Amino acid sequence: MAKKVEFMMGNHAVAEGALYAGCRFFGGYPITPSTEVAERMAERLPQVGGRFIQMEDEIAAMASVIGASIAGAKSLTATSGPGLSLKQENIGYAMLCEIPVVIVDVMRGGPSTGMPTGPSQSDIMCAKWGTHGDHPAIAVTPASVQEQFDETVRAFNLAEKYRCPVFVLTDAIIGQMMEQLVIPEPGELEVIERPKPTCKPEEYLPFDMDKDFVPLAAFGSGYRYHITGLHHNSDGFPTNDPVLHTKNTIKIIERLDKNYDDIVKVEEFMTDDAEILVFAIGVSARSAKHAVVEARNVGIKAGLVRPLTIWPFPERHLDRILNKNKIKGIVVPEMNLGQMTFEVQRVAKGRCAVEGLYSLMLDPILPSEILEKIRRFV
Amino acid sequence: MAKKVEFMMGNHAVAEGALYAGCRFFGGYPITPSTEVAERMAERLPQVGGRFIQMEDEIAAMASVIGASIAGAKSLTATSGPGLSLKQENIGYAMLCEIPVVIVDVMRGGPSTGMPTGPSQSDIMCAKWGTHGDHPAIAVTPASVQEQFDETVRAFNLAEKYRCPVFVLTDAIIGQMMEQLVIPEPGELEVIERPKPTCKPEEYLPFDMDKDFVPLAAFGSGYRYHITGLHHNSDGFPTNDPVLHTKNTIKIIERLDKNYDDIVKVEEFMTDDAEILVFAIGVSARSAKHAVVEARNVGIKAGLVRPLTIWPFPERHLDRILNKNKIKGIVVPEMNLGQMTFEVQRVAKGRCAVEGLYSLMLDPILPSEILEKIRRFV
Amino acid sequence: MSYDYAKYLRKGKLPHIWCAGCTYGIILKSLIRAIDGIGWAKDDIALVSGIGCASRLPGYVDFNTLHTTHGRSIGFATGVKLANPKLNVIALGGDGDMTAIGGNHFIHACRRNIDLTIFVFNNNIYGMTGAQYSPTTPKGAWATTSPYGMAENTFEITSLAIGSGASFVARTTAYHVAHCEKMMKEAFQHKGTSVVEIINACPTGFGRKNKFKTPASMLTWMKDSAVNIERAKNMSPEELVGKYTIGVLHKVDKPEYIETYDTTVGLKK
Amino acid sequence: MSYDYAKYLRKGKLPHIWCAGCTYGIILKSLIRAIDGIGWAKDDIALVSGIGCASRLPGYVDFNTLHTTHGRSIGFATGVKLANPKLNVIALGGDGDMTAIGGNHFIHACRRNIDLTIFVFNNNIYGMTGAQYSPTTPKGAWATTSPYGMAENTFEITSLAIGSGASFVARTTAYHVAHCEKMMKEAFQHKGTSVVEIINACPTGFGRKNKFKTPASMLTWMKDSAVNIERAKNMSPEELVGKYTIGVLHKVDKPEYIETYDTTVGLKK
Amino acid sequence: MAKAERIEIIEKWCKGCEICVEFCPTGAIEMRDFKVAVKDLEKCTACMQCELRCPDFAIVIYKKDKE
Amino acid sequence: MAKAERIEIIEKWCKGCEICVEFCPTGAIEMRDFKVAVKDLEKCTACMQCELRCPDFAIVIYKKDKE
Amino acid sequence: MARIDIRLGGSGGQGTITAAAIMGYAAVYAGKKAVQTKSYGPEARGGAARGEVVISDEDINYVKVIKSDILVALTQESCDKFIVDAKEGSIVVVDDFMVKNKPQGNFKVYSLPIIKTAAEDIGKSMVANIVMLGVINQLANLLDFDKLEKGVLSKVPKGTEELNKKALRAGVELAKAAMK
Amino acid sequence: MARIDIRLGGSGGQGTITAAAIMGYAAVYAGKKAVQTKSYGPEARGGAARGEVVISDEDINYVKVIKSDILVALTQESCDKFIVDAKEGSIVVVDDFMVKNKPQGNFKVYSLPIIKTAAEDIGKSMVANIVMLGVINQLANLLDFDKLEKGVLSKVPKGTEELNKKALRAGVELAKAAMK
Ligand SMILES: Cc1ncc(C[n+]2csc(CCOP(=O)(O)OP(=O)(O)O)c2C)c(N)n1
Ligand SMILES: Cc1ncc(C[n+]2csc(CCOP(=O)(O)OP(=O)(O)O)c2C)c(N)n1
Ligand code: SF4
Ligand code: SF4
Ligand code: SF4
Ligand code: SF4
Repeated sequence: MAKKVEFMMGNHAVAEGALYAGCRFFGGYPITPSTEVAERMAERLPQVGGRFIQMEDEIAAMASVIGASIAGAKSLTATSGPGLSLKQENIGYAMLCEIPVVIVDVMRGGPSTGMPTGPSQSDIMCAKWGTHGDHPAIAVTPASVQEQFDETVRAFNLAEKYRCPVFVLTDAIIGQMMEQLVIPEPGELEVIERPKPTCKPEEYLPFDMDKDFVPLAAFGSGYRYHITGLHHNSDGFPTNDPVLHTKNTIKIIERLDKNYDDIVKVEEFMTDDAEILVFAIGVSARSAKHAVVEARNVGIKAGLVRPLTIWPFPERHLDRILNKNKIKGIVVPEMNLGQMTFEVQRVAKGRCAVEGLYSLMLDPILPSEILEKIRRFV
Repeated sequence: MAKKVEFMMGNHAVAEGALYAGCRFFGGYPITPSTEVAERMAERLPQVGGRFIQMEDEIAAMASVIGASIAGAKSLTATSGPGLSLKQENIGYAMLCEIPVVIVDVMRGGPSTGMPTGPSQSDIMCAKWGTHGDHPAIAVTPASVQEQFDETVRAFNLAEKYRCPVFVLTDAIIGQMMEQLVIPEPGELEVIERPKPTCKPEEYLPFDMDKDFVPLAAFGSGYRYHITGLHHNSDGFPTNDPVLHTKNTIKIIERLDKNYDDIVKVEEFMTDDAEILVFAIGVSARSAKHAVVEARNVGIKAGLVRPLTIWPFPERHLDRILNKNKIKGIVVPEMNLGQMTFEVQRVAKGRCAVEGLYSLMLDPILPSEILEKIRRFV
Repeated sequence: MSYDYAKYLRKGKLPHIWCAGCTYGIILKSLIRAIDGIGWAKDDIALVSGIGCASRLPGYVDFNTLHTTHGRSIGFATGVKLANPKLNVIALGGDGDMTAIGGNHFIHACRRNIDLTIFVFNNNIYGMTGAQYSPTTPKGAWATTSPYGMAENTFEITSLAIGSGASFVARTTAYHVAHCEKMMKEAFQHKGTSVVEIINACPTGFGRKNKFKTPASMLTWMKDSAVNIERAKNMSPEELVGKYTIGVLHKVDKPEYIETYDTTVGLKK
Repeated sequence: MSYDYAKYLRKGKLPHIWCAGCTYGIILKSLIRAIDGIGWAKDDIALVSGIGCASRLPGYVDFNTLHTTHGRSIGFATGVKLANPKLNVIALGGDGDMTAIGGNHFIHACRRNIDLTIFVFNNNIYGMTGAQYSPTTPKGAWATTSPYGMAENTFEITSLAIGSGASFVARTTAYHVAHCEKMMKEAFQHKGTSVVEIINACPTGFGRKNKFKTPASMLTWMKDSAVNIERAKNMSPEELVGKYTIGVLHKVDKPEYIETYDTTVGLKK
Repeated sequence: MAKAERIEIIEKWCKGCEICVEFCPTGAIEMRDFKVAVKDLEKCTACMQCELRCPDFAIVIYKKDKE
Repeated sequence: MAKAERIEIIEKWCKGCEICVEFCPTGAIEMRDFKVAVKDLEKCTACMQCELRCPDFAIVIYKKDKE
Repeated sequence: MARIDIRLGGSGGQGTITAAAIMGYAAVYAGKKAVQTKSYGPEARGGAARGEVVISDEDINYVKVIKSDILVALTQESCDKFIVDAKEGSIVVVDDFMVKNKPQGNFKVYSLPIIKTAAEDIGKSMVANIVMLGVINQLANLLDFDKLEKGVLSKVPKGTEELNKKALRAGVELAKAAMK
Repeated sequence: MARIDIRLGGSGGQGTITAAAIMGYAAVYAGKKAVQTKSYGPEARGGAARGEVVISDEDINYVKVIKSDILVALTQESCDKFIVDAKEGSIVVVDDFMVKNKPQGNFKVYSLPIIKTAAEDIGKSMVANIVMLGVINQLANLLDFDKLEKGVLSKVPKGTEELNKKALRAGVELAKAAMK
């Protein structure tokens, strides 16, 4: 059966992906260039029995999606830089309290109000380190309108599977451009439903530190328990015991590490025999692919490493390639002044040169600029 | 002349240091374990002709200190993890708009409300990357009550010199412990007064991209100009020209890099012939010094690298030592689950092993634990 | 025994963390009696709080309880309610939590008139962080951040609620235990956002340094300065100096948010 | 020429960024005339705004101007004023900026009664981000985030200000250019926090999709629905349906914050 | 004659705030070693003032069955 | 008889919102090529409605000196 | 069909972004790949705005216009700014009223009364962007006319179908006349 | 004087933290180095709380107690928790009323009526922490008594000087009696 091809805006595709994944609540606050996600959800949610609310600010928006998730609804919020900064305290809450939610950050030019209508990739580190304290973070990084849909579905799945907030880290170009999108049939993409606890209510330990995963009971489902943003014990009540809080914090962070292979998705393009790598995400990765193809055309053995998960950082993938191939250098094009590059340098451990290619221009980095950097490694 | 030795709480020493540096405004919101800074300022500011205000939340607190600084007052705010997260949006504003302010973050156990009365060092990355977008960041890291005073003075000086927010990154132990403090005489420590523009008002370019430094005119001083958190031109008005905003953003970030030697202060203890390094800040550095002394006592050539500036990261210092000495390994004890360690790894570029020693316990890392890690490198 | 609280208390959680003489424990008891009186099933109640001494309350009672971030309880509560409107959602917190850092969420809940019950525990101070002034600390009073006396004007919490559009606004005190229970029950019964300001005593943070020698003297002060709204109507302004009214201060019919939303978007015909 | 604005306009900044028919330009002119009328020196004025179309205003006038973050203008303005009380500090922004994200700072300024002038440009919508509903979007109205019609109840901005303790509260419209100038001047003269709600038209975001064919028709609507507070006193409730009052709605004497602070802490004897 | 059969004091919960003692109209209870204690059961009128206002669930009055 | 000596239109600032034209009580101005233009100076009574309400500083009425 | 880079420059409110979207939609509808992108300023109306669309039979990696195969400029500003990126031999269309300084170079310039046609012949200046689509489709022979028309009709507001149909055809006619 | 690690454990409100601060102050006043630290829970009153002070003639690197030279426990909980870190041969003081299970081990245990002395002999249970200071100063011969007394007097609330003087001396006497 031929599928219907739509021509859709990236932000709308995120909304459709969320609905496909079973999202039934959106709490947000408008901000360019993410607003179309909210607008689409405002229209679409009631059609599937869900609710939309525009809260008074981003802090309340973030609070509302956590609350809705606790009450059983898969929940989405969307924002951009300034809103991301404001949401950070409550994002940390969701991380510590293991509440699944999906947060779309459509990156624009920062810092501060910066360049509201200009794209960037400058929130990469903020997504990982923006909230205080040690915490787990997952971020997926789509590069096309189709991936806006697919990766949003994956983001919801990861959120449920690992009981944590998941970022969809995209940018003003991918978010606002239009491109073909094939909406999968129901059942075609995996959708992970939130498991329900099966134990007796009085035995329910919502934060059992000795288990990798405990289903999150919805408020009102007969499992009465306590949630707190203080460090807590397996039963959810505050504890001052540093041994317990160390154990719990390590658990929720290492859980991601342990499941690296399930979480971290990377497209490797022509890396098999590559001597020069380009490491890029999102719209920069599209330029990079263009550049790699051109490099190959002129006989340069270039390859592209394109993470679809940037947090946890795809270090094992990189490591493997660096151990296998004799890599002369890695080019890291990013629309910021150097963020992923630092991580690549850390992982490279001196095994090869690592060169950032930074840009704050409002258009994507040009393939020719990347090609030139590739050439320098030849 | 024998100086009077006081026995003072670390948080109070910060307040006294601020007053010594000429701080005349404090805007804050109480939060454990930073509140004593506010309390001391509430009492002391009026005595020196300054004003204190407790704002309705941390966002307003941060806004108020930026506003006060723009109106000519050296300004201080103090907070801890959750407040730091909330302040981030406005911190980014101060960074982009080049407004000098000093922000004390007394680190406690995170994420979220976490462990309010427990110390930690888990906001190191958040101080650097907490606000969205690319931006400059300076953070000083005192390790004694005396340094709480001295480094706060230095923080104000750096803020004025480089027209940017400066963090005093301390922790619940250093902030709340009492120790001897010698308050320097007026004039004994350098205090940088805010320079005033000397040009004609109509020639004043408050954000001149072609100059390394432009004095910040106080509102009301006859220089009428515009400040915006949008990317702006040299005259302060918004621009959409990516070439200009790239230039300006690079300028304010690279300014710190260019002045690395002036900004980055590091204590090197017994590093001359060291084969094993310990890299630590704050209270962990005190444990580390203890451990290094003990290591030397048993004939191990250990040395301590203790940054008093953690941002910009002291990479040139590390680099120099790694190039000079044959280092077997670096131990990085930190009261978190790994933050500085990543940076040390990045800088090490595979030249030696780097081992984090992480702890979320509420007491400082024990010298014996550090010593054991040192031993493993022997 | 006038009432057995055990049914609603979580096992093994007492003694609670509140100071000797802190009146939050008294309110907790009024709350339990009010909930019992209204007959809601424990599974159907969500109790949401922010951060502060008051906000520790949910930990002690056997409902769906959510202790969130400072000032944000209402935001979380709004999400809980929208995702499952069948839950009876109560948001509570101290005067600081609700009206300082949480002020924005407070006024917007009042505006929306979403079906939440909001309890503001007003003890005129930030208790948990050790006695800094709050938006309700009386002029001239001592606090650690007003060592020369409170210089800021204060909120009239109930006026704030009314001004922002709340449809049910009441005031009561920790002293008036039966009245408090009654106000809570009426608030529960009200469809829409209901706000109850409950005057409380923080002997540790406020009383000690503001001339209240004992916790009991603070309760006596409540007894002496509270005037029932009905009685107040017949009192002259002079008689009312230094007093405050208790009772239902404001009650109007106003469309409830979720109902309006559901009808508007076609979820409900 | 009825008035020459050039003295106060920054050179070379026109045309401004506002849409054709956006009434913010009309307000800008009233503002200039009001400031000129009051005679403040340009150096002594600080104009602080948040983010939004309204908040772009400071860029056009030759004062000390500060365009801050969304919703936070009052926080910045408070710092400016405390550091230099001699400055005449004006904070302005849209209804979203001031009463949605900025609601908390708005009510706390009103409570403190710090000597600031606050102008809320109410156009019933988020203009800059492209027509999402705001806390003042009328029930049932279309916005991109209320495609089925606005379901939330709305703020009465002036009630909110009064409820939170503001000592001067007025309302005017973009249509009533002389009245607007007058309200602004009275606000400037008031010692303490003064709030002026200014009804504005956003033809692009609000008008177009809510049955206002032209910008002029929105001004006409203001003309038709605004009733002077003095006249309203003699009108019946029925006559007032669909109308709103303009004029000084509330004015009381209340201690100004900085004066009280300075006296309390001994900065001023 | 006493109306209360028994005054139960849960010592480990009592924080010694003295509220009960201050509000007891008859002096039936008193402070002892920083905790409340029964002074004279006979005096207790079972008015419940203490129980109602104890913030710590620490004092319970058992009324005599109606005679 | 005309009260206005001149109606100045700053074309590069006029955005063509038509407010002035709608509020002009006499029809002295009109829209032309999406901008305002003087239709009949004679009709202008210098009531200033257009100047006062133009959001764009784009129309200025110069009154005749008092005769 | 190899990659074709189309850039439509104008000011906010002229509908260049919508036009790019419609063209992309029609292309996808015609079985091709397409990416539409936009650039705009902070102004809701006015200010520079441009719509871009890249059409190809193959995967499109770089999403923006690199060098334009077709450039339409409805304002002088956008003409001046983007002309440097017009490919050699490419098509450049300018509005004859708005763009007084005609660009010079190694490309084919068509100065056409696009806005005037919309305003006067169709009676609605709003549909200038649709006229423009008719023009470029005809000049560059991009898509089957029926497919384009269908695309236009399914994307314009209800009730304006006839108007837009007329506009599209008017564009085609303009182009035909110019190509003579 | 080499490093001496003193740990004062109790519950919130008992003044162990203040006592540690006073001891540190007195030590510095006596020309030594000192670091006082504290640990406390979320409770304003009650809950575990401990004050610690390290005194030395040399620089103090590690700021907390590693192994205690002196441990005072005013509650059973703190006694049980901290006794494992008491050095061999060190001094352990417990309140005889609060600590019913006396610790056993390679250290010298003094079970003294600290709280009772404060409450009954001095008449204010609040000054138990000062009694405690008198006790340990005497037991361990830490500071010149006059210096300690001066330290105490300059740090206690105005008007309570006499009371605190008495408490300090009472502590000294308690210790003297116990050392006999
Ligand atoms: C974001 C943030 N800021 C500050 C704090 C510190 N804090 C905790 S509770 C509190 C105020 C407590 O006062 P109130 O809300 O009146 O409640 P009470 O403790 O008096 O019951 C503060 C400022 C925090 N936890 N989080
Ligand atoms: C923290 C943050 N959130 C959201 C935005 C996006 N934003 C900019 S202006 C605005 C609202 C504009 O509406 P209003 O304040 O009513 O002013 P108007 O544009 O109508 O004049 C919003 C939501 C932002 N810039 N920053
Ligand atoms: S500090 Fe005050 S509010 Fe908090 S528990 Fe103690 S008495 Fe109650
Ligand atoms: S969008 Fe609305 S508020 Fe903004 S400039 Fe245009 S008309 Fe004015
Ligand atoms: S019930 Fe009444 S009389 Fe009896 S002890 Fe309690 S307060 Fe006293
Ligand atoms: S009121 Fe309760 S806690 Fe207080 S003394 Fe009486 S029994 Fe004890």
